[in-house]
Amino acid sequence: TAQAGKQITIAYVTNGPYTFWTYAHAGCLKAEMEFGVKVNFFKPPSATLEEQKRFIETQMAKGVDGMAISVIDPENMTPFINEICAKIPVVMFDSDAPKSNRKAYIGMSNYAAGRLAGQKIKEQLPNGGKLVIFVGRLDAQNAVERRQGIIDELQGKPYAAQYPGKMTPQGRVNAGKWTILDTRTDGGDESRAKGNAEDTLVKYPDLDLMIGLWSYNTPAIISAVQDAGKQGKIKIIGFDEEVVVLGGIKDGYVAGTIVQNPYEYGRTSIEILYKLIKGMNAGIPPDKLVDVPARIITADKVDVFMDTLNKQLAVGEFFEVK
Amino acid sequence: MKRIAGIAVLLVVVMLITTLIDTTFIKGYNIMNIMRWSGLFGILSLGEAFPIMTGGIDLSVGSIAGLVGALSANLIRMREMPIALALPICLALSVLMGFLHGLLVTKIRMQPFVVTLCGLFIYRGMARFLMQDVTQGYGNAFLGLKFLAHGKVPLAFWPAGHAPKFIATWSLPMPFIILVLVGIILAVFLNRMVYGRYILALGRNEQAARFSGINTNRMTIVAYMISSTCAGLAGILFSLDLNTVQPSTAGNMYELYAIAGCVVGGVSLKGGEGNILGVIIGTAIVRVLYNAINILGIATTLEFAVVGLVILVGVGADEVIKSFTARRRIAEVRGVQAKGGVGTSTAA
Amino acid sequence: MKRIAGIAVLLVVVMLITTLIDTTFIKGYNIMNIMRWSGLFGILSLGEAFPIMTGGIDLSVGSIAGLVGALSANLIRMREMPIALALPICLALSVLMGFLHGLLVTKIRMQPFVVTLCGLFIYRGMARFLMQDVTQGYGNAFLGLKFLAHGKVPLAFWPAGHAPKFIATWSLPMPFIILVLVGIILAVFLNRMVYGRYILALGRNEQAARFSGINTNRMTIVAYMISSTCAGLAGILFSLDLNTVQPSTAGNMYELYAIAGCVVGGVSLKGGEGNILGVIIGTAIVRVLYNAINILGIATTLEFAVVGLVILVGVGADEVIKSFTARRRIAEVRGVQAKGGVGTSTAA
Amino acid sequence: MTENQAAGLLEMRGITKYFPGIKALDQVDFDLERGEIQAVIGENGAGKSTLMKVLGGIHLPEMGTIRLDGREVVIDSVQTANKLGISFVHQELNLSDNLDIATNLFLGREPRDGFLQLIDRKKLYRDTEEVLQRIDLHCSPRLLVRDLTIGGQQMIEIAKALSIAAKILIMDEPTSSLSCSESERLFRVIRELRSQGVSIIYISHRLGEVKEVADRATVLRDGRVSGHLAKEEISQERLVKLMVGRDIEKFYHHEHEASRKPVFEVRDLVVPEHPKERISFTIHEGEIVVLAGLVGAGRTELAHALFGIVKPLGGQILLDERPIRIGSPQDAMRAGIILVPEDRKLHGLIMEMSVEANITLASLDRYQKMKVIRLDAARAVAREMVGKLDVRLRSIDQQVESLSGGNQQKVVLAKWLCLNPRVLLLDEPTRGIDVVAKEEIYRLMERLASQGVAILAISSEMQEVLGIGDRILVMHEGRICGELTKEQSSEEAVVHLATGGK
Ligand SMILES: Nc1ncnc2c1ncn2[C@@H]1O[C@H](COP(=O)(O)OP(=O)(O)OP(=O)(O)O)[C@@H](O)[C@H]1O
Ligand SMILES: Nc1ncnc2c1ncn2[C@@H]1O[C@H](COP(=O)(O)OP(=O)(O)OP(=O)(O)O)[C@@H](O)[C@H]1O
Ligand SMILES: [Mg+2]
Ligand SMILES: [Mg+2]
Repeated sequence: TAQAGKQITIAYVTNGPYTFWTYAHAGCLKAEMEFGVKVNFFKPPSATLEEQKRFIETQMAKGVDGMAISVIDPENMTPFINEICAKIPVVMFDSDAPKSNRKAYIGMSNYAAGRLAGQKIKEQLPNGGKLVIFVGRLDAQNAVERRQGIIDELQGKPYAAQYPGKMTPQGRVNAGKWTILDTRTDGGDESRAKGNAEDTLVKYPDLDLMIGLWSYNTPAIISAVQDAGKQGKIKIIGFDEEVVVLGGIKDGYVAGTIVQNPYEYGRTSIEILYKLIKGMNAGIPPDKLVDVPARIITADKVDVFMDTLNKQLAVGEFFEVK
Repeated sequence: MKRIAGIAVLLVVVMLITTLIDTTFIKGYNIMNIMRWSGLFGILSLGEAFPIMTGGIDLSVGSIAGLVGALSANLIRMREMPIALALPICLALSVLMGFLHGLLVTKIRMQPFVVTLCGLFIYRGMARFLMQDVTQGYGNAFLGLKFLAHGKVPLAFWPAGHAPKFIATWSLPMPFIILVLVGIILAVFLNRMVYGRYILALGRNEQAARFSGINTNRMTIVAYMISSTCAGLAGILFSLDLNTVQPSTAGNMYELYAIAGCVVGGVSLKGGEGNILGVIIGTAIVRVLYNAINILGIATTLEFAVVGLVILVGVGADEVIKSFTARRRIAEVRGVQAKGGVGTSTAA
Repeated sequence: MKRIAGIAVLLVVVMLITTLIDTTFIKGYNIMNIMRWSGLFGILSLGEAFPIMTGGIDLSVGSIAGLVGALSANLIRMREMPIALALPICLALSVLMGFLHGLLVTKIRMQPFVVTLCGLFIYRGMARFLMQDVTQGYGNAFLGLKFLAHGKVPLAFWPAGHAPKFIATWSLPMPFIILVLVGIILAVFLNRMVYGRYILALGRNEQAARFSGINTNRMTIVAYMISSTCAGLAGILFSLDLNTVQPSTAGNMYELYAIAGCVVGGVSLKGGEGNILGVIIGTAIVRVLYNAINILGIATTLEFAVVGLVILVGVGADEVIKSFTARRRIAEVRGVQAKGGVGTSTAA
Repeated sequence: MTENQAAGLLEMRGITKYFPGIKALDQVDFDLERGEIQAVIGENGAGKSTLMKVLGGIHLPEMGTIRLDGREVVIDSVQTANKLGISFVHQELNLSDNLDIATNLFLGREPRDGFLQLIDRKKLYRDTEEVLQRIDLHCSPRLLVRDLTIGGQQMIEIAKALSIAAKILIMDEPTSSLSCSESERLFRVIRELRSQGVSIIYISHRLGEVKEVADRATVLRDGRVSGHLAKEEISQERLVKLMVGRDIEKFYHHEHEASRKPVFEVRDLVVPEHPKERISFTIHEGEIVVLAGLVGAGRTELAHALFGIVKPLGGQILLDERPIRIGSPQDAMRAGIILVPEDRKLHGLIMEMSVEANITLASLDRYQKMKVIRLDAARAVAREMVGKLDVRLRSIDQQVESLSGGNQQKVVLAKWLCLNPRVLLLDEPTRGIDVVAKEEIYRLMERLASQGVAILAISSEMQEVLGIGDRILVMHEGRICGELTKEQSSEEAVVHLATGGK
């Protein structure tokens, strides 16, 4: 707890150097102004746990008053997180560690976002069809959850808000009318992402739908589909708010993209932490889950959405979305 | 020449095997994709070959490609700079980076590995800082510029839809054409002009080259400039092709691919040895491998292992064959002697 | 020795500046963290130093650390293998990998860069394939084992909460102690036993060493085995400390950090030069830098740039100083010669 | 040739060795007795080094047997050779120059003690000092080898071989970088060794030395033994006849008139290694000046300064009476000043490149049009130079590495002599070259001189010093301490000046 007069400092620890977090950063800046706190914002340069851990340790050394974490490996990191929870209030956002002593989780699980994507697939391919999933790495928690959400939705498993913890092995997955032919990973390399998309188009000429789980995957898919002259013939669904994807939605060859609300992840996390530190009522529900729902952006919503994004970014000195 | 024949055989074998298992491999569209990727990565490898030939190395090419690619998109789209200004600026920046590497290597006598390793870190940091970690791209516009990365050449000369069928399926992607042009220029530079010999000589023995009146410092700097310029050019093409450049990851590990292309293509990491065609074929092998892995549906988890193994076996076999041919030549001499041929062999 | 003094000064300067700006830097907890990280990365760097001293390089250490770390967690937690069996298996695997590298380098005469580059790819692929891309860890259990990575030593001898205050804030983390032990062993090996001289001799002039009757092949193989064993050991410690091993990323780029530690620590990439203490200090500098960047709140986007720049300046300054002292040494040598000794000069 | 020897120490029979494309040794028989110094003589490329490398376990012969003490042995590695008591001073230097003298001397056989077999450093340095004493070297065993000149390094190599208690000591041109006083020291030690029963194989192109030390000589020609000579039979004429198969008439004739027009003048030059000394001298048109001195006298250093390799600290250089600035080898070459360096491995050749590429490397600018090489012209020049200097090779595309030491040296000369210089600086130009080829090279130098070129030749070989120059400059510890005209010159006079006598 902070003494009166001293400025409250909060560490905000994301899980990688992605554009996505720029919006969260903007949200943090907004909260900084709103509550007069200071936010130490961190993006692990190569998205590794080692970097995340290193930063958390230094922040502890500096003596921050609260911390928000998007945890890279929830299960195994729980002991480490509990060490911190013992000293200061901790909330999770984007990626939760449910078994830890964190005060709250802000966000919607990636699993739920995956289910949302699954629904969109069903809607796009009502008579069934073949699809391929593209992602950077399958040992990243958000990738596992999103993919599992899609599979469970297509296989018609009962709805759950949280990742049940069992990953369907890679390779071909049958789900009734729908078949996931493969899950191709690229290790975070955009050129491999595009290569994978291209090669998939060659390998499966009768493919119906491609879905990219990480932000750069969908632009890569779009680029490959355009090169092959298959716009419109192959349906595309994406995640996150990449400019090219939003453009594709506008132009009609991308069915939709599932977006979370990173800006709110930032703002709300700081707000809750601020209130916890000040001993105020933070309004955390009993199940500790603060819902910031994921949405699917389709052609009808895309303009409004882009507008909102730009307003959010106006808080910091970030680039505009064009 | 034997060296090139060797890896050409390797390339053909990999392609043949893949085709036999799955004929979609030789579809025009697929081959064209491979050629485009070979073009993009080939330009990187060609540049990389020059510092290696001087006995150095350039670990920064991936970061340079990332930085310059991100910057070009940023200048053109975000800052709305005219293309005719933005591209020269980006290329000039690339040249400058190589120049700095060369200066540090020659004047301060720092080891190339260290200089370019620091470059790898610094340019990555610059890219991230300048772009604030925000993904860069050209959006849906700039189709003319994107022709550099997406264009298919014979096709471009026909009105839309009127190209003959065989051209439609087999036309040449622009990056490949750019690779061939860069390759020809560098091949003339390396094989026909005095500079090539200077670079090869100093790569083997810098002192001896200096004693021969070669301005070894200048040649070394030139080699690093070639490398960084090619990296910058490739970076721009990559950014046009992919249309998304994540400052934190774009070009990550590309230096390893560039070096792998060189190594498979017969550029010796000890310096003083290398040829352009080999590097192009070497790059193509790596690209074909990646493509084949996808076409054959091999698990992506195994991807790296397959690529590493093929390179290892390819280069290793070459090494073994080399010592074999040396032995064969001895055997030949013995054969001649046995037949009572030439008595002595030292005479000029 | 002068060399070590130089980088020790660099280390102290960086620490001093950081402390002056923000005193949290010298808090016991922070220093202990730095020591733990220095321990983990230092073990990698120490191993890496040996192939470099033979004039080679080992690019595979990061992948080995990733593979072995993932494997140890997998065997112990998932497959419930007894620790006393799993750890020896993991270490044996590490030793074997180095042995293979050494064999390829010496018997097939492949270039170390190529062999270990392929290793980098292959082991990464193996890790991903064997773990099926599933993140590995030890969960909440295995606290005894985790002591190797988390333990703080003088503290461990007191009943919980009863340690004197100064020990509670300054105790030594286990990885650092392990580093010191490994360092002592390797220092004896390098400086006091004949093998170190053999490695340094062959690193500079392999033929000369061979003509002196040294089994250069065996010594080279040993160097690669030291490197891979240290990498495996570090991998296990990393996995215990982080408690999370992502097969596709764990250990990525660590080879660069290992090499950077060596280079800053005065190991020449040309081979034949290096010392243990320097490598440890070199690693510590890199770790302190990373810590300082966070403590000082420098934008993480700039992190890489800062680290790259400091290494560049540090090594560059050293190079400049070296050429100064070289001139001084000539003067000293001249003194000897004046007494009517053998001809002396400095290599240009 | 294959007399049945009684219990000789070493018998090599029918040794045949092939290299890719060449038969380097053809049925060579070689015998060595206990306690003898046997010379092995032959033209460049005759196979001397190869034969020794077979004995030293570096090359495995395709055919032939080796018997040591009557027992047949297979020498398949350097270690085996060492175990059999064979030690080897190679034609090329083989030291790890990053380590100190003591470590190099005892590399592979360090004194160790204790449970961990740690190096006994005290003993190491004490033993080293003893060894250095033995050949009159007075320097710290802790000096790094890279701080020694080539001559110094060669002395260390020799010291190393001498310190091994060997049965057979092979010395492949040990004196090629040594001046006469160092050579004398060496001879003293090997005579001493002989009296202790060590057998020594001695390879040299300095036939005077051979006559002085050898008990017997074996002559090789084109990979075959062409004859043996007993001590009394050894004479320059007979050796040469066996080497080349014909008589050679005359050596060291030198008769031409130098003009008095100064071409190259050095005034008060200060080189970094000897900052207190000032060097001045003049070379006239068509004059050959020899620069003599002991190992480490500073001659190479001076040549490097004149060629722009090292920056002088002060002084002036005049060409055709106009001052010029030489900041780099390019400057020097532009002015027409050329240096043929001493160290062929380090400064002279790119070992892995072809003979053609090496010969044309320094003159490439002449065979280019818009920087594009005219290959035919380059190759023609390379062929011409190979013919002129009688380089023994298979083709000009052969790697220099696979030439014999002497032929490599000829390539070094060919590389620079095709440049038509105004001033020619030669640093030990005939190092490792056989007598016959030397003669050719002297002729070439004379021809150049008569065309008006000013030549400065650094040499350590007394016969050469006395034979080829119009004038002799003698250096000692970085200073030119004397000048001798042709008439004044004598061995005694040179040695007197070189050792610092006034
Ligand atoms: N490694 C090698 N590869 C190919 N050919 C070689 C090799 N070493 C020597 N030779 C050839 O073998 C022949 C004999 O060479 P060797 O070195 O034994 O001559 P040498 O008598 O020592 O001459 P020199 O007096 O010039 O040293 C030469 O024709 C040389 O070109
Ligand atoms: N191993 C070597 N590496 C580099 N340079 C060397 C080496 N040996 C000698 N030199 C050069 O030789 C110069 C010193 O030689 P110096 O002029 O003192 O001797 P010298 O009279 O030529 O005697 P020597 O016959 O021993 O060469 C140095 O400046 C150096 O450039
Ligand atoms: Mg020889
Ligand atoms: Mg000399």
